[in-house]
Amino acid sequence: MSEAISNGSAADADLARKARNERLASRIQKRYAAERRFKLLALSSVLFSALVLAFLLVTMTANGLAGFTRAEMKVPVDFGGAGLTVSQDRLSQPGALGALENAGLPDVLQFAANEAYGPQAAAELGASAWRDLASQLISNPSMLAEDTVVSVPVSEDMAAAFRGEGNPELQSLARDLEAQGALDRAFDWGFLARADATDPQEAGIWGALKGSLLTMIITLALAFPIGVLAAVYLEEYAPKNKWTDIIEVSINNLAAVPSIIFGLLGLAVFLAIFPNYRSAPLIGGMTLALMTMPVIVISGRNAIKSVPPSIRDGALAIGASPVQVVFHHVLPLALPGILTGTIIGMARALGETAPLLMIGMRAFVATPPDGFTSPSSVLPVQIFLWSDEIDRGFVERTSAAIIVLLLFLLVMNGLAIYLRNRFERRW
Amino acid sequence: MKMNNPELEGQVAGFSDAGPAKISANKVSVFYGEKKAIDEVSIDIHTKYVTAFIGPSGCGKSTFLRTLNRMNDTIPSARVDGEILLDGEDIYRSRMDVVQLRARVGMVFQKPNPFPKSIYDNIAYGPKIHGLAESKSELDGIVEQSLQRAGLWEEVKDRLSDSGTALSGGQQQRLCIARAIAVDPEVILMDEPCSALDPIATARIEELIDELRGRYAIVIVTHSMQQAARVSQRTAFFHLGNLVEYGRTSDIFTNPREERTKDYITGRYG
Amino acid sequence: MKMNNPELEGQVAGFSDAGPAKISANKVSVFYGEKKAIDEVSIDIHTKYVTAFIGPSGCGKSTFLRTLNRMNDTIPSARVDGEILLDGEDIYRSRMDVVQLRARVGMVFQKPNPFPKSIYDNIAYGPKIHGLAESKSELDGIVEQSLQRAGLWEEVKDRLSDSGTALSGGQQQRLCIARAIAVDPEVILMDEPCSALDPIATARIEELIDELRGRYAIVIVTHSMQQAARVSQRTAFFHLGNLVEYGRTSDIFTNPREERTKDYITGRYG
Amino acid sequence: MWAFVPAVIFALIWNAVSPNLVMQAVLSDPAAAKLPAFGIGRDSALAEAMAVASGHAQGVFNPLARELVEPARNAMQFYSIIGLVVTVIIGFAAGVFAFTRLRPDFTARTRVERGVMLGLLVASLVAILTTFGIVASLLFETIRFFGMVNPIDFLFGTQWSPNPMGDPAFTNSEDYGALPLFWGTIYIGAIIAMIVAIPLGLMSAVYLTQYANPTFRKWMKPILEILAGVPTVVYGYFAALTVAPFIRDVARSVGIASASSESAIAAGLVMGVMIIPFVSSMADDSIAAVPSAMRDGSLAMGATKSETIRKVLIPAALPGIVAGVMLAISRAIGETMIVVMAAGAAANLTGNPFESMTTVTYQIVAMLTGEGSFDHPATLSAFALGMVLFVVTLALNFVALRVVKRYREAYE
Amino acid sequence: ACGGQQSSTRDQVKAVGSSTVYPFAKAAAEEFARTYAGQYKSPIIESTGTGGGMKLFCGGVGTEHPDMVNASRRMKASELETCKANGVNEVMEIEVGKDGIAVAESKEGPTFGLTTAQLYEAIAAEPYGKANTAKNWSDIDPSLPNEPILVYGPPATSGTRDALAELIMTEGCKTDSATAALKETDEERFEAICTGVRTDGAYVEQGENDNLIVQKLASNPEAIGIFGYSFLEENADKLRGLAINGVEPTYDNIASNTYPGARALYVYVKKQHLDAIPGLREYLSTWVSNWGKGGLFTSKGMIASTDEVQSANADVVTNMTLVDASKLK
Ligand SMILES: Nc1ncnc2c1ncn2[C@@H]1O[C@H](COP(=O)(O)OP(=O)(O)OP(=O)(O)O)[C@@H](O)[C@H]1O
Ligand SMILES: Nc1ncnc2c1ncn2[C@@H]1O[C@H](COP(=O)(O)OP(=O)(O)OP(=O)(O)O)[C@@H](O)[C@H]1O
Ligand SMILES: [Mg+2]
Ligand SMILES: [Mg+2]
Ligand SMILES: O=P([O-])([O-])[O-]
Repeated sequence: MSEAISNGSAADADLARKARNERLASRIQKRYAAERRFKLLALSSVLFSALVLAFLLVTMTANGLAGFTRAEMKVPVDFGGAGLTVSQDRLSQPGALGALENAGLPDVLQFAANEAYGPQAAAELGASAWRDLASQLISNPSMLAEDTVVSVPVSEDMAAAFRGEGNPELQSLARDLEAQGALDRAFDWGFLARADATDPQEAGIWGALKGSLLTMIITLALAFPIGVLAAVYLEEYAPKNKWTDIIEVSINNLAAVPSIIFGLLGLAVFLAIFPNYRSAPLIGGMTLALMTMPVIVISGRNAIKSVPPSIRDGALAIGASPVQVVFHHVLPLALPGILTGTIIGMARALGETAPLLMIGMRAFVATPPDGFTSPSSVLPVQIFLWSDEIDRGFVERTSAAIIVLLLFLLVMNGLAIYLRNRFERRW
Repeated sequence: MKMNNPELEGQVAGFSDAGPAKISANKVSVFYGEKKAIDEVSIDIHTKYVTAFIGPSGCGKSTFLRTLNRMNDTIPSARVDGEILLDGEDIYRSRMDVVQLRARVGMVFQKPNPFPKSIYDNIAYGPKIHGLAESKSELDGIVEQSLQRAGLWEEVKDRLSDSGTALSGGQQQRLCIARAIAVDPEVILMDEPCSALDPIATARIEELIDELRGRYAIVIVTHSMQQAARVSQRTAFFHLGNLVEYGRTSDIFTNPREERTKDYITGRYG
Repeated sequence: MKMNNPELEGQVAGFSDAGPAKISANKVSVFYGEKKAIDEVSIDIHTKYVTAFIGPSGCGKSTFLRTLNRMNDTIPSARVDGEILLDGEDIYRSRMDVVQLRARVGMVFQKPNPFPKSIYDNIAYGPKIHGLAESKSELDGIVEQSLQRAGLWEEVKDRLSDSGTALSGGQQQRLCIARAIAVDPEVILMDEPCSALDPIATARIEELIDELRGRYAIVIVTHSMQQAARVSQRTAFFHLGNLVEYGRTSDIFTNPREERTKDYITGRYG
Repeated sequence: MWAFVPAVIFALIWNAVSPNLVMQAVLSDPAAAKLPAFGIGRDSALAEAMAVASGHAQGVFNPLARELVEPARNAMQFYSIIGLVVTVIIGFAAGVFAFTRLRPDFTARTRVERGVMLGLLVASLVAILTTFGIVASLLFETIRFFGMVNPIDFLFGTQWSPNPMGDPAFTNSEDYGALPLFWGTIYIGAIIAMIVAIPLGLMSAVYLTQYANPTFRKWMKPILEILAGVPTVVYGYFAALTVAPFIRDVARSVGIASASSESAIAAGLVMGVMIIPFVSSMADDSIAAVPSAMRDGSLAMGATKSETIRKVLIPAALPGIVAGVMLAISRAIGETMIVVMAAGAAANLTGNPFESMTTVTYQIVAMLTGEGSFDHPATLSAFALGMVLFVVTLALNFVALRVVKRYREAYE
Repeated sequence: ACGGQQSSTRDQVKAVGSSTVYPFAKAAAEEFARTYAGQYKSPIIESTGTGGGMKLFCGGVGTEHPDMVNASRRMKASELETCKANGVNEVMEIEVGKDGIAVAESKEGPTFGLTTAQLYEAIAAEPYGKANTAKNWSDIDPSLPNEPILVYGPPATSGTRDALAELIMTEGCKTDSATAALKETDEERFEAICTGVRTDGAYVEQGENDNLIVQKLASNPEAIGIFGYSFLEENADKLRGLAINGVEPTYDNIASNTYPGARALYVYVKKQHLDAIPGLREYLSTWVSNWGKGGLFTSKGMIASTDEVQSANADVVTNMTLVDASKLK
């Protein structure tokens, strides 16, 4: 422990340092300017992405809101005086629709419209206007005794005319009716309850939505357990050898394989095994499950990896077996992470279009599917199909369908974010 | 173990004042892949004594400790040669189940690692998986007793359902000790149990170790010679994978036989 | 700093044999959020001396060291009270720029952290960003000189373009010291620079520190009292965020004034 | 959970198997002897009987079926009760089984554990099976295609104008030069999209990891991730209706007359935006994986933040970033709907981003949903294109994995 | 149960095939569903393209195979053979109407007419065997506007394109006698010259029913589009048909075959399924009862066939006549 002090060139060193400090000071402004520029650049990147997203959402919403409405005509109908031979009680029994039809409801409606606005307008009632009216009656049988004004959808030509497109004669008729307060756009709850149709006035999203839900259930039921189990295996037990390497490479690769190739797989394999289930959510779900599974495996592995080894050591040191360690400690702790990955994978599957085009889920299905094996479409494919429709009434419907899809995705993403924030742990 | 000192042999074989060895290691070598981390170490460990492993960083203290309850099995590259007898039975070669072994040889780690479960569940976990309690009330009894022995009962008895991770560092470490005690092991291994704790918590754990040694064989790894001097009755000094010297703590600290031990203790390296 | 001992005041203010303080801390407190990690510490640090900070784990040695070149700024929750003067200028309150400050007060970390670049680029990094070299040859000169001062030149001169991470631990740490020297700082702070190294590499660094103190004020944090005794001329003992005692190393180790210092040095805690 | 999963699996299997069992029961009924021996008449009669029996259909349409309704209904009930019972038993057994896992019994435990392990192994083999499935489903048709079209012409020819409606006998190998498709794919997915995604993604990651305060980061990161979650049809629609016309107008107004309203650049830009979060989250991870000692080391030298980022963090994170970019590229070249909706179908071998271009994925969809007959080389070319796509993604991934591995090792 | 293996309940008609016929098939399906509400389920119509549809259709007999295929061209002899090989040996062919190809432009654009030869010269890859160098319409004929050639047309994979090649391009191409003579000597070369479409950007492939086309034509007034007549009708307020060989693309001109671009649309049905699939017969009758002029299909843009063709095909449905293999190419 010497206290010796070296003297040597202390003065030189001080001089050199002074020079250095001056040099430093002279550059500092420039360096800080570069710093600010860089930071600004980085910030603008983030903001740019956020702006694009906002712009996308806003345009879609702006375009799509009209898609939730449809043109309807207000027709005064005196049911009491029309002599419909259906009792109010009959309406609460099955087959009421047929009874109303037999009783001449379509004609009553036609007649009432003719009376009110003339034959030309009456001809432009929607093809299923009377059905719409019938369901109003069924839900509210007391109407049968009243003289009231009902709202029913108009034909697609009329709807186009009302938008200011198509046939000029109809356009002027539409303007007349509008001036009388007989033609209006009304919120169309039925859009959320009906299935696909050729007439945009009649088209609804429920068929595709239900198809999507059924498909997602299959996807989840297959991809989640397989994905989680595979993740557990690879992360916790797999010995390091060629085989596990191959498994690992295939999983990572599958996560990046273009989705359309899964469509080709579904076409060649699943449809060969289950030819009866073309267009069915079962096949769609299986195809998407293969696509989603690697995503779940990868996120599952990350979640499992992030469980600190000290927890495993702790359990092992008490005498828990490796399987107990995983199922009692690791999996419960990794679950939020796994769920987040699953939701994100599912969200992607929900928006997937191309592979489903390959396995027949682009079929026109006029009734919502009633099970996993009945033909159906899914939301994104419906959007794609509608965007390709000739009838321009579908433009708004397409955007409305996009809103529905986006809402779904936002909810799913929100759930993932919630899970992540809620359960994010630091050990 | 390379015998640098012929006298050491007798010393390792047994202490005059102790009964038969609880754990007896014979020429144990540990390899990580190609690398030899422990070189033919032989040592006897006795019940009712605290044995401290000291030595500079990287000398193999932790490695050797973990071979004693086969926690090394979790490291794929690790390989153990030689024999380790627990009550005369070889824990590596015999048909002894590693799960049962670990129930008999408990372990406490450097960083307290309570499960992110309630305090109660932390303690009850071991008895549950080993089927040690027939009934809920029996389990309750085990939990209370373990916490009491670990000197934690008074502090946590009103909040057994709080998460174990919500405790302070020192409490967490005592919780981990209680967790190890709950399956009523015969040996407790501790790898630097206080190095993540503040001095007050450290003192509390040291006291606890002293209380516990009445029932268990305790092995503690520490990087602090002071701590070894305070808590242990036997000290083993490791260096570069060798067991350089093993003996009564008082002898090692006041009168080391080996030059290397002396240099280490007087701070010439480490 | 709470003055437990009135005599200490004079002692902290200056040593009879040293010039004006290079760094002078006055009643510095550091908070992490609500938690006070350093409690009103005042200390003077002089050029041409090695000052060692010792104390039990968690006592605030690293925290205090990092306040000296404002590396604490990188921790969002950290807050510093009091004043720290470098050559009489307050590094927190004055208009002194943090970039410049760090060029003047260099730092070496516990784990060697060379950049994943070539050895040459590791050293040249500082001079380049600060614009200290006009030409390539000047830069070459700085690199060579720094490596020479860090005693690494002979070992690496033929492979300057190899990656810095390809060196051994001890060489990496010397590389980091060379990197710090390259911008010709006035003070070098070292936070447990040897704790990740083996004894031989440690000895090499300790030698180097001794050589370097001719040009710089050096502050070294260490958890090893032996190391403090070997390399430093001044020792500061911290405990629970307080500076308990500061003085000549020889005095502190042979003749501590404070009971706590004595207890620590004789191994009663830590 | 442990009771639930096996039960559900059984229920699914049972649902697939039980109709056959019911069918056998029905066929063993005397009334079934009257059915035609085979053909769709028989099937439909049976099917109808089933439908009526299960309540799917009301009336009977085929007289033969009528007599079968009753036996079918009985059989169905019988088997559905069996199915239900077995499902419940399995669920229960699995629950018990799970419970016993807590027991300390040594042999039982090892047996259970071996079973669990096997289950886990099988689950991870699904990935390999899928890969096999993909290769198998592409390989045969690809081979058939190469029987008609010279692979060299396919891979290196510069003219893509197959005529799916033409006579397959007149197949001209030279019309199947896929180079323009490969070029379009690379130009849109790997060049234009990356020009957008790499800087924006990287800089976003830099901002979020290095500059943003925690709350901003907490909100912004998921918001960016939404960009990756928006379905590609929506992007396609957006690209086709909003971006493409805008770009064309801008290009025209600055005098690029050839600007078409389905341009490579419109598809590429939108695709780029879509994969920003892809790049940014990979970059985010790899920047965060750079040990903080690196950052501290640089800051302690007196480097400013941006100098630290540019000179130390990004170079150190580069392998991870590169791997992320590779994955992003493989995502981009596999993207279908945006191209289908916005990039047009013209197989142009041009560098002009304002012209329309087509990609491999577009052609796969077009050929497979088109009007050509199914054994026409044009239709088969879809499989060959799929094969190329698969091989390329595999290669990209392989490289990416290698890079990631190498750089993980560098720090560990 | 060898036949029973695959059998499951299918109580819905399943049709696949052409995207051109798809809207009419959908309309028929809806009409069917309305008429037989509560009795039969609505048919499933999938637009797979004619070729893809044929593949599925000819896959075999049984519930897992579709009952009908919609086609925007005639079935090929080779396809019928595949059908037969798979046990589909009773196929009925029904011509349901006609589709016109219309050439149109935005109402803002310059009005001009074209001949089939001019159109051919504008969009062929090698008009009459020589590379196509025409950049502007006036390069083809000075009387045409001096505007760049930009044609939005159907992609190679569509039936409309097939019709374009056959009805317009090949016609235009044959006006050159040397080229026409090639048909006999080197048919392959003839096909290549007459049906190859230029790929230098003047011809832009675009989905035929795509609404984007309208927007694109609106924003490129000098461009012209080629698509199904129904599309023109639907967008009559924005688009104007171009006269080909002096004939306007109107309903009557197409129906009477004076407009050059008209082709027949077909559906093919498995007779073997008629009894097995509930509703299939009725669905066919729905086609027959709606295909008249002023009927449902024409309101969606289909061109009704001539009365003789209609009655002949109505007979096919009632008599369940099978297709004559020798008439197919
Ligand atoms: N998992 C491992 N793989 C390879 N080598 C290892 C592993 N764990 C430890 N080692 C090496 O084995 C030797 C002994 O390590 P060990 O951790 O037992 O030392 P220690 O005495 O506990 O040190 P410390 O006081 O730092 O905890 C060291 O050289 C170490 O680098
Ligand atoms: N980033 C941080 N945030 C909050 N508290 C911190 C942070 N860093 C350190 N602390 C706390 O501040 C106190 C002093 O820590 P410091 O790291 O300075 O101790 P030390 O003396 O260097 O200990 P060691 O010898 O273990 O390195 C400790 O109680 C520690 O828990
Ligand atoms: Mg250790
Ligand atoms: Mg420290
Ligand atoms: O689907 P197509 O009408 O083009 O045959």
